[in-house]
Amino acid sequence: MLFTIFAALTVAGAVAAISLRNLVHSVLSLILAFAGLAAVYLLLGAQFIGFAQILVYVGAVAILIVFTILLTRNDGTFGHSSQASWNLGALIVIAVFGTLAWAIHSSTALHHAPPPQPEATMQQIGTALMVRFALPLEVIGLLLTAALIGAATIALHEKQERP
Amino acid sequence: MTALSYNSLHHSSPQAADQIFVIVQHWIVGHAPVGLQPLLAILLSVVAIVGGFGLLFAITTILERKGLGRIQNRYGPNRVGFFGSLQPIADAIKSLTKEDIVPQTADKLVHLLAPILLVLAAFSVYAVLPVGRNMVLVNLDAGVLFFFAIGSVTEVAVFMAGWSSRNKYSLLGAMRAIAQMISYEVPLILSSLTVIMATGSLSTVSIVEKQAGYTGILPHWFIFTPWGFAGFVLFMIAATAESNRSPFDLPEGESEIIAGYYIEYSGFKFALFFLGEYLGMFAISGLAITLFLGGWNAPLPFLTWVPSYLWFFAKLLTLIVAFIWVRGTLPRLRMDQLMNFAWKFMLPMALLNLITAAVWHFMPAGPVRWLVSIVLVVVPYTVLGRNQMHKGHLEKRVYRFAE
Amino acid sequence: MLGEGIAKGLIETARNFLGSYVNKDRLTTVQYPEERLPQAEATRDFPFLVYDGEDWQAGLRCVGCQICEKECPPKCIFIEKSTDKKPDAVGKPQFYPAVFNIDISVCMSCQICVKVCPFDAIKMDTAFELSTYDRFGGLLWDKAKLAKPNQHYHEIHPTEAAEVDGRLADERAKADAKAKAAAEAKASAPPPATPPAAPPANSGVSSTS
Amino acid sequence: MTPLSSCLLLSSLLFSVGFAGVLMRRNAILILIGIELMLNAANLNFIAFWRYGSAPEALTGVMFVIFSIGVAAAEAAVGLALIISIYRHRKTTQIDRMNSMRG
Repeated sequence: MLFTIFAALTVAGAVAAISLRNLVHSVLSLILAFAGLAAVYLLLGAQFIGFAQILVYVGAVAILIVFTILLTRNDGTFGHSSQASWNLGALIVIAVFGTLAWAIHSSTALHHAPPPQPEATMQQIGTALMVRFALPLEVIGLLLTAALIGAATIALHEKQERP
Repeated sequence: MTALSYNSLHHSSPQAADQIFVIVQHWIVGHAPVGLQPLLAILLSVVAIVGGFGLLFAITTILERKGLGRIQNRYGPNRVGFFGSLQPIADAIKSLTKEDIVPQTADKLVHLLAPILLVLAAFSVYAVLPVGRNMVLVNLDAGVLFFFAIGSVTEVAVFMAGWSSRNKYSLLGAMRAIAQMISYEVPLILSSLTVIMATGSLSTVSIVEKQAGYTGILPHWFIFTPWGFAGFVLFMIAATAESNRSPFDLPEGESEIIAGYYIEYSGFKFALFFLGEYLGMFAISGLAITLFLGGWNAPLPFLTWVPSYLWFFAKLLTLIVAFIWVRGTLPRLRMDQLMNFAWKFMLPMALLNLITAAVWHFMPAGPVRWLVSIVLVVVPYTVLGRNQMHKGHLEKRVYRFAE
Repeated sequence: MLGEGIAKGLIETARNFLGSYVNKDRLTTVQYPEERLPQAEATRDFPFLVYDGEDWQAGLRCVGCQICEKECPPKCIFIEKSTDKKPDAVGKPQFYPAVFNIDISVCMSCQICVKVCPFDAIKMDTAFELSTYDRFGGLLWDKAKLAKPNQHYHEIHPTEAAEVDGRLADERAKADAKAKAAAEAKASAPPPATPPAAPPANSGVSSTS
Repeated sequence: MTPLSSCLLLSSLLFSVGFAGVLMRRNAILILIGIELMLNAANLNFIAFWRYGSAPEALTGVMFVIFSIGVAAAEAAVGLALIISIYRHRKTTQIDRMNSMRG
C-alpha cells in the first residue's frame, strides 16, 4: 500500500521532471522523485540510505542544479527535439522498458518468499565501512576531493578580457 | 517504534513527576482499541510537540522584542495585556486576519507550497529530539542523520519561496540564504561529528544517555572537554548562520534586500515563515543541547530530582536568550566576510577539532591529555583568528563591477 | 584576538539591558498618547484658512487669488474663484474662494502657500492626528473644514499672530487714512483713480522662527 | 507480484523515464537530470536485491549504494561545473549547439 503510493509519487515526479518546460519546475519535481525514492528506501529497511538520499540528492544535488539553472539563463528555446528524433527516442525507451519488464515478469529467480527484514544498523554500516570497505571509502573520499577541486576550477574560470 | 516503552509503567514517586507526560499518554492510549494504540500514541506526541513548541514560539517572540528593547534602552511592547504579555496573541490575530497577497506573475503553486514545506520540515526534525527521559517521538538509529537530512530540505523551501515570488530581491535573498546554509552546513555537521565519534552512535537518545553521570559535581557533558567546548562554539556559530539570525541575517537584510526571500509573502504565509524560522532555531538549539549540553540531564548531581524535561527546556531557554543577546549586540556581516569566515575559519577549525577529539579519545586520561587538547584547540584558534582579523579588516575591498 | 570585540559588545549590551531596569533615565521613550512632549512654537503641520470675527464665511481673509494653488509643489490646493465680491479684512471689496479644497493626504507641509500668500489668509496648523477611515474623502478638506478663527491662530502661534495682526492693523489704518485723504480730495477735486491695494510685499511669517 | 519484482518494476520504470529524458531533451541540465534518475534506478535495484537477496548481513547492496551516491554527487558537481563553463563560452545550454571544438 505505502509502497504503491511512494512508487507512484516517484514515477510522477520523474515524468514531470523530464517533461515540464520550466527548468525550475523540473528540478522541483525531481526533488519529489528523490524524496519518494527515499521513502521507498525507508520502507525497504535501508534507513541510512534513505536519509543519505535526502541529504545528498535533495539537499545538495538538487540545489546544485538549481544554482546552475539560475547561472545559465534559459536562451528561449525549449529543450524538445524534432518530431522525428522524438518518435525514435520514444520507440527506444518503450523497447527498453518492455524488455526490462518482460525480463522481470518472466524471471523465475524472483519468485521466492521474501526473507525476514534484514538488519542494517548504523553500527554495522560503520563497521563495514571502516573494516571491509576501508579502501573504497578512502578512494571515494579522494574522488570527492578531486571532484570538488575540479568543479571549482572549471566553474571559477573567468573569461579573459579581450583587449 | 516509539521510545515510550509500554512495559516501563513501574515507577516510584520522584520518577512520577519526571514521567508525568509519559504516564498520561499511556493512560489515554490505554482507553483506545488495541489496533489504534500506536497511531494514537504518535498522534498525541505530535500534538504535544506542535502545541509545546508553538507556545515556545509565542513566548520567544515577546521575549525577543522585550529583550531587544531593553538592550536598546527601550520598553519594547507594553500595551497588550500585563506588560505586553498578550502581544503574541495580538500579533497572531493580526497576521491571521491580514489580506493574503500573491504577486500576479508569481508561480502560484510553488508560492503556496514553500511556507508549508518550510514549516513541515521544521516540525519534522522534532521527531528525533529527546525533550526528556523517554520523551522522544521516534528513537531513530540514525537520528542525527535524520535531523540534518530534513534540515537540508529547508534550503529547498527557501529557494521555492525566493524563486516563485518573481522578485529580484526575493531571488537574491534566496540565493544568499542557500549559499550561506550550504557553507555553514559543513562546519555544523563536522562539529557534531566529534560527538558521534565519541559516542559511537547516531541515535540522539543514546548520545544523551552517554552524557549521564558525574565526576564529583562535574557532569559528563561533552561541553566540559576541550574538543566539546570548541565543537559547541563552532556548532552554535554555524547554527546561528543556519537559522539566518543576526549577525548572519544577510538573507533577510532588511536594509538592502528588504526581507529577502519572503518579501512577497503576507498574512498567514508570512507568519508561517516566521514560525518556521523560529522552529528551526529551537530545533538546532535542541540538537546542540542533545549533542553537547547533556540533553535532559541535570547539571548538578543533587538536582536530579527536578523533572528531566524541565532541564531540557531550561537549557533551551538559555540558548534562546543567548541568541537574542547576540542579535542585540552584533551588526550584520558582509557577504564576503561571511564566506571567508565559513571557509577559512570555521571549516579548518572543525576539521582540527575532529583531530582533537580523536587525540582525546586515544590518550590516557590525565592532565597531559587536557594540556594537549587545549593546545590543539587554542593554537589554531589564535592563528586562524589572527588571519581572519588581518585579512578580513585591513585588506581594501575590491569592487569588481562598481568602478 | 578574535572574539575580543564580540565579548566587549556583549558586555555593553548586557549593561544596557540591566541598566534599563535600574536607571529610569536611560529609557527615553515617551509613552505617546498618554504622555506628550510640548510642541515647539514654530511647529507646522497642515495649512488652515484664517478668518476674522464671528462668521467664518464673511471673515475669511482669502481673496481667491490662486497664488498658493499655483505655487503648491505637490498641487494639493484646488480653488474656484467666486463671481461676486465681498469686503475683505481691509474693507475693500474682493473676490472670495467659492471652493477651496486642500488634499491633506497629498500636502507635504512645506509652508510655501503661507509664504506666498499676500493676504495672511493661509497659515500652518499644529494638529497632526488626522487619521480617518476614508483616505480619499476623509482627507480632502473643504473651505468649511479649513476655516479657523484668528483666535485659534493666536493660540497656536502667539508671537507670529500678534505680528500679523499688527501689520494688518497698520495696513488698515493706512488704507483708512488714504481713503479719508481720497474722500477729502474727492470733495475738493475730481475723483482720481482708485488707490492700488498696498500688497504687504513678502510679509514673512518666518520672521518668528 | 512479489515485493522484489515490484521494486524492480519501479526501478525499470524510473530508468526508462530517465533514459527518455536523456534521449528526448536537448538541454544539458535536463540530460543531467535524466542521468541522475537512471543512477537512482540502479541504486533502487541494489537496495531491493539487498533486502530480498540471499546474504543481507554482508551489506553489499547498502555499501554499493553509499559509494554510488558519493560518485553521483561528484558527477553532478563536475557535470554542472562543465555546463556553467560551456555556458560562459557559448551562451547556451542546448546540447546540439555545442558542436564546435573551439572554446
